[in-house]
Amino acid sequence: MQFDLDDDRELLRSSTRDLLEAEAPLAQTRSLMEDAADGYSKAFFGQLAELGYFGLLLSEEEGGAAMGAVGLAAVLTEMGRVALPGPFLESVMAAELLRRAEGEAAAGLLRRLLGGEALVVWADREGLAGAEPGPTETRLESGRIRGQKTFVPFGAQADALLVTTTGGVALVARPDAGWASTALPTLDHAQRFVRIELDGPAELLTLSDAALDEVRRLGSLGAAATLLGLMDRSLEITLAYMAEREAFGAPLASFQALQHRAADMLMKTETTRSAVFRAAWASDEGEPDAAFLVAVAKAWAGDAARRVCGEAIQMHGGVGYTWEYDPHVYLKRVKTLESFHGSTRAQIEAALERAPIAAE
Amino acid sequence: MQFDLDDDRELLRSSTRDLLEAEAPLAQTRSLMEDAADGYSKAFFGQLAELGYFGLLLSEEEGGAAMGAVGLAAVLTEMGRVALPGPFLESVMAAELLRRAEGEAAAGLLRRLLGGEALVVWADREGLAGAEPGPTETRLESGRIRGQKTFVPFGAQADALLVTTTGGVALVARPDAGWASTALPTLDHAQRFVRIELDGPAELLTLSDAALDEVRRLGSLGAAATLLGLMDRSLEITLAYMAEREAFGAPLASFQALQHRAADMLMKTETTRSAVFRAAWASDEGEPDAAFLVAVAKAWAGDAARRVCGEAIQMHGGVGYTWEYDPHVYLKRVKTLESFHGSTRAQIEAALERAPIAAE
Amino acid sequence: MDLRFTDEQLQFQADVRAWITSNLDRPWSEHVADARHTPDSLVEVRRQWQKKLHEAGFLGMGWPEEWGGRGATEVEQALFEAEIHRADCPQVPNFLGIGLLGPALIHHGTEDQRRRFIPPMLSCDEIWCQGFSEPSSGSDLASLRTRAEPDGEDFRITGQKVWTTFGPWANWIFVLARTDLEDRYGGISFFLVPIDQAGVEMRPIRQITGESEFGEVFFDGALARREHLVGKPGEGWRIAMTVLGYERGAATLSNPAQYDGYLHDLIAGVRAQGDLERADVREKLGRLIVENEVMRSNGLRTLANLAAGQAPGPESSIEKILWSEFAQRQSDAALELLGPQAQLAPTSRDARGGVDWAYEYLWSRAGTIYSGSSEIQRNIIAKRVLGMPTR
Amino acid sequence: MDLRFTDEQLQFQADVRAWITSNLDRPWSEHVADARHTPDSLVEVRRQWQKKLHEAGFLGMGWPEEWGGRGATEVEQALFEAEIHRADCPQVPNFLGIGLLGPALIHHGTEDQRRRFIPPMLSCDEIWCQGFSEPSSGSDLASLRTRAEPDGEDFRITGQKVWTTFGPWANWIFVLARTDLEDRYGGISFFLVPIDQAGVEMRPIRQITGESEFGEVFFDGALARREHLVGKPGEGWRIAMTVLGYERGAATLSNPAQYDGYLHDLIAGVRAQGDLERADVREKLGRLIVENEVMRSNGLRTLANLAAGQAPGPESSIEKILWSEFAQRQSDAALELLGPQAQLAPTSRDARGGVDWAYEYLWSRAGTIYSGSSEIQRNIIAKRVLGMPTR
Repeated sequence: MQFDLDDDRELLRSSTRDLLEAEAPLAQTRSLMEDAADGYSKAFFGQLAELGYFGLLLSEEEGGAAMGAVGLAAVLTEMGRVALPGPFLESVMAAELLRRAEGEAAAGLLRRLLGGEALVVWADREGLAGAEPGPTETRLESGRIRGQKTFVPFGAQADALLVTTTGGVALVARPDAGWASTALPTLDHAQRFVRIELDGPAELLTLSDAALDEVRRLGSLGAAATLLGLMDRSLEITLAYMAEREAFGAPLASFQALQHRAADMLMKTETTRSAVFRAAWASDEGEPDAAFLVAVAKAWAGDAARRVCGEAIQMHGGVGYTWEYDPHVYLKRVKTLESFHGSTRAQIEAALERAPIAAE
Repeated sequence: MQFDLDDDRELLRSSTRDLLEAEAPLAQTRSLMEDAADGYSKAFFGQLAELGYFGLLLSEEEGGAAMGAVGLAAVLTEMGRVALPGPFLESVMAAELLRRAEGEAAAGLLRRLLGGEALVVWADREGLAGAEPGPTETRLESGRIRGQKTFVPFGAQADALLVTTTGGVALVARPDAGWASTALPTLDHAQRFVRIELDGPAELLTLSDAALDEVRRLGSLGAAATLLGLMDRSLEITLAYMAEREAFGAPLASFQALQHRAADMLMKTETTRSAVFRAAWASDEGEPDAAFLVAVAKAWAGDAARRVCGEAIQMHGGVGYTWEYDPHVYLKRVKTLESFHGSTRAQIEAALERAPIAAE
Repeated sequence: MDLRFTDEQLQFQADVRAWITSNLDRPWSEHVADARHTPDSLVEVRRQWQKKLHEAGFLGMGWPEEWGGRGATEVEQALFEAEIHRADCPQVPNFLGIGLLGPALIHHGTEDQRRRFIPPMLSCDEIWCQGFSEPSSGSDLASLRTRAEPDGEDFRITGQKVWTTFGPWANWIFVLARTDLEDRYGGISFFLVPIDQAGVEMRPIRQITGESEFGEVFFDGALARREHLVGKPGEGWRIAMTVLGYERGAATLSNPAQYDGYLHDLIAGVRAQGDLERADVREKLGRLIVENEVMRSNGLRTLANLAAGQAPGPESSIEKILWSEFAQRQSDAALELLGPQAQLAPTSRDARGGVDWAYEYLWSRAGTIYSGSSEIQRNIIAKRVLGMPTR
Repeated sequence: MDLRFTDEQLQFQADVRAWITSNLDRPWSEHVADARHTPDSLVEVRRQWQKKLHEAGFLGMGWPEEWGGRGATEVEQALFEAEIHRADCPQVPNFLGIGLLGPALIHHGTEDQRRRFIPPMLSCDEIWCQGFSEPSSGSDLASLRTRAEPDGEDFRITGQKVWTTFGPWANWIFVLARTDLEDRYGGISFFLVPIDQAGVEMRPIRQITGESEFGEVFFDGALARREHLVGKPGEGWRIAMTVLGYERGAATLSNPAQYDGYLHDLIAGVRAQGDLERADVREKLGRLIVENEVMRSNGLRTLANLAAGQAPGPESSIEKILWSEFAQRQSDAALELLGPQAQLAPTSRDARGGVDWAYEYLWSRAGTIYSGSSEIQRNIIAKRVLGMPTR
């Protein structure tokens, strides 16, 4: 048995950390949050494409790196540590959908996605009100798609959309088809969600419901891994601040009440690491309880990250409430990831439904 | 405005404390829990009757002390502080039912109850499984009552039962009618609950559903006040222990992590005091939100007391886990009171239903 | 026990409510959702609202009549604040001036100081900010380092203050500064300092909400005139601590009143999306309702004790923790139950309207930090209420 | 990463499971619910169960073959413990002897000590209890005061120990006692002491569950023979701390396995009473399932690190807090969801059967106190894992 990453994935992880520190540190995340029209760096995403990051999950025959869910989780944890903005997980999910679809349209788009030439995202959700997505009402009839999708990540920037319709997933691509998008600005300024009105040509892809569920589950796992990275780094900066900052003539780190809460932050972070990587490993191995373990990991990570990143602000005191210090960047991303890729409440329900011990 | 008790009720409270310290201290509670067949001291309850405690709520014309719900709450808080075992609240509730019923049977029984000659309890609940009571199925037909009641407090010791049936509340009294009872021993050894099989003569009382609800609400308020007393005293003994016990060369009370948790215990206790006495006052004044405030008080008191009395054990460390030390006596009573007189979950639901702001 | 308001008090409450109905053109949340507003124009809304309140005689109600007061009792102040919070009124810019500096001047200032400063403070012709906290003395306020050195009759102030609410719009700042470097408490003095002078630099601090309602202030030999010293040199700490304890009655009912409105909005939203019959949702809503009502009960107890002329009991020392931690749980629950739409900026076309829960979520992070963090509050409870020893 | 058990390990697991099926006549909970049992007869059930386990070679599996071992790996030990817990087997009386004293003798004892003590410990012909804690040294174990004074070649022990699990049935006790009153850590020695002698008095301590499984021991010049000193004088603290760290792999999977059974019982109960479709109930059950599974993931990580020959990481230092605090939440939820029937004593005619939740509720209060309270565990995490300073 071995919990640590194997050499290939450890190299992937450490080189990802180096890459992010050099090219996309948190300082850049912060300036992108505020200034960039797109909310992320297309140049850096081009670099990611060149380095093969969008094909992490593809087999070597498909031109991928075959790093599996464990490799993806390692990469997303690192990306969470710098709160990397942009549609990375979304691109990986789109690649996974396209790879499962037949036909040249999908294959061609996949090639462009992998090469960084096209941004493709999945417009899966409908409905605005409420914690859970509404029912799918978008229809594809006679080659024309009509409907409204909500909270489409980076949908304004996308070159093509994969759209869940009542009849399956349809491909909608520019320049043949455009779409009207309206910004849906959530707490996390770096997430550029939009509402999209669809009324134009589209093509149905051959994708089974099982395939969609697999890719949704990958999204849940990816979100959980990102949450892990967010809390991992939040804990680090909090510990550093507590070691340095003094009150009543002693470092914050020496106050027992704060020590015990820091211990709780560590517990939340490390248990999340255990849960996320076990779920990733089980997914790669096709273990029968993989879906259960992913639900467990996402449910746990959402609650844990909210607590840890909330405590990070509190432990920083007044400066934790300023834009200048970093803790808020993490908490805001957490609030987004808690809601999407299966809300915490929905994942708890999924865990109960899938738990072996809950079977009648 | 005045939050403190008025002179009459303050005298009632302080004389109750004196009486309990002299005649029914916690040491006696403990020996009754273990040794007494009835689980309580009939002699002390005789003393309570003599002093007029069962008539606290009755008007002076009815031979009562007219101390109202505020007076009752003050008395029950004191009784909670010594975890007094026995059917005190039950007797007050029975008196309130009988006083609302017409006819000589009820009046005669009320006189005997007030005089300490008869123990009367309300057998309201049916069903064993589940957090909430089951539907009432006990029937009174042609003067004969048939059915099964559960968790009847001190039902084996009672001289008469007030039994909720499908047709209203019936009076079942020894010696004309007996009943078979089976012990239902809960966590709290001092609570003598029984299951009762009824098959014998009974008499219907004239009691409206509203009257039953009023008396049930009185039970909820009384339980909340008792919970307040339990946590009030648990906090006191914990603070005393923390002041005296040393670890690593310093009193426990000087450790910041424990100080913060003691502060939380204080917050739970004092907010419960605020909630209970406001609800009692509103009940006495016939305020329109009295039912809402009672639900709030019982819901809050149950959660708060469980936390405070649980922390009391933890703060005591190893000795907190021994029978010899007192914290467990309080926690066990809390667990009973949490479940009965409207479970915490049921009271939360009632609070939502009755909240003025939740109206459509 | 008697928690009933008198007929006069209820009449006063009705009068306030009626006055608000006639005078509040637009609830604050609608202003915030109006994309045409700028930060400055929002402050102007607040300033105009303060002027209206002042003209109606609702500011400094407990002060002597000479200074705008009307001999209002603690109960009336509490009822007034509750109505203001219930109705979603704008916050007045000079809330700290009126809450802290006003009492300081009335009890410890000179007649000249009162005449000069109180009228424009009430009318909002001058905006005041507070200079207590410093970058390296957050929770440990008495460790402040800003110095006031004699310069002839006057003083020159050097140092840095942070968290000056409304600082970017303020004309004056009341400052705690050291006139004695050695004496921890007895070396602190209380000054009134004009901001528009060389030697004072005000920089806005951007908050996690994106706003810049706070500022940090750099003093570099800023002039504080001798006649603008409140009390004697070295009395600053005592004055500050005294006024921090004033008017605690006023806030006893305001938080539950405000949260009533929030919870009403939350329940309406949950109902509208068809989730109000879900048992898990009902439990969460019910718990929030229970907790808010318990806070109101606790506030009524504090108020009743104050009204009865008694020293506030343990219930009053826990209020800050109660409301600030509740506010976090409440907005957390709202974001969960209402879903991502509740995160949308209120100026967004698809925003759900009503309470801006995303803003409340972020703003609630400040509540457990400012005015004595939850950690400091628990230290205080442990030491002052429970009498626990320091190690 | 590789969290898969090998085919051999899975075979071992299957063998253990089959062996339990053939050998466990009755689950422990049924014994407990049987009113004919006395405390003594329940201990006898445990003793017989230990004998069976010993005969099958399941005790001391990781020890050298000479002492009953079979070179079992950490993984096999963990799988064994998980199966034992899953199947609701009785706990063996000598679990502390085997867990702590056995390794101490093997690593620090003499050949004679091993020969004399290990076989009857494994066969349960002698029951051992542990004498570490003292009334005034709970969390601060090194402050222990029990003295061992030289008496010729031997020692005389005077002092008091508490929380000696199975003490009322024990024949021997392993004791930490001071041979040097000054040296806090280096003055502690490790003795093996027979209980049946003048100078040793064992009194049962009644627990909040009503049982008396613990004892307190009074030593008044009790004889400890020189040949029953483990290691050298002054090595006791080091030996105790070393063996406390052994076999941490064995427990990595046992708690989640046990709680699987508990949660299965809880869900079945909720289903039977018709509440399984209530959304509030589902959320509570789902949260427990999630948390227990996270604990298993964390245990697997610890186990994998141990199996890979690595030092346990931060995940291992948090396990005690995780399971002990989970156990409290779990039994609290069960008492809430199942209602008062779940409080009934298992011997009651109307008891619901299955897990005795009232007992678990009370017993779970001990879990956060013994073997290093949650407070001590958090101190340790803060200091050793996070490197935070002492004030």
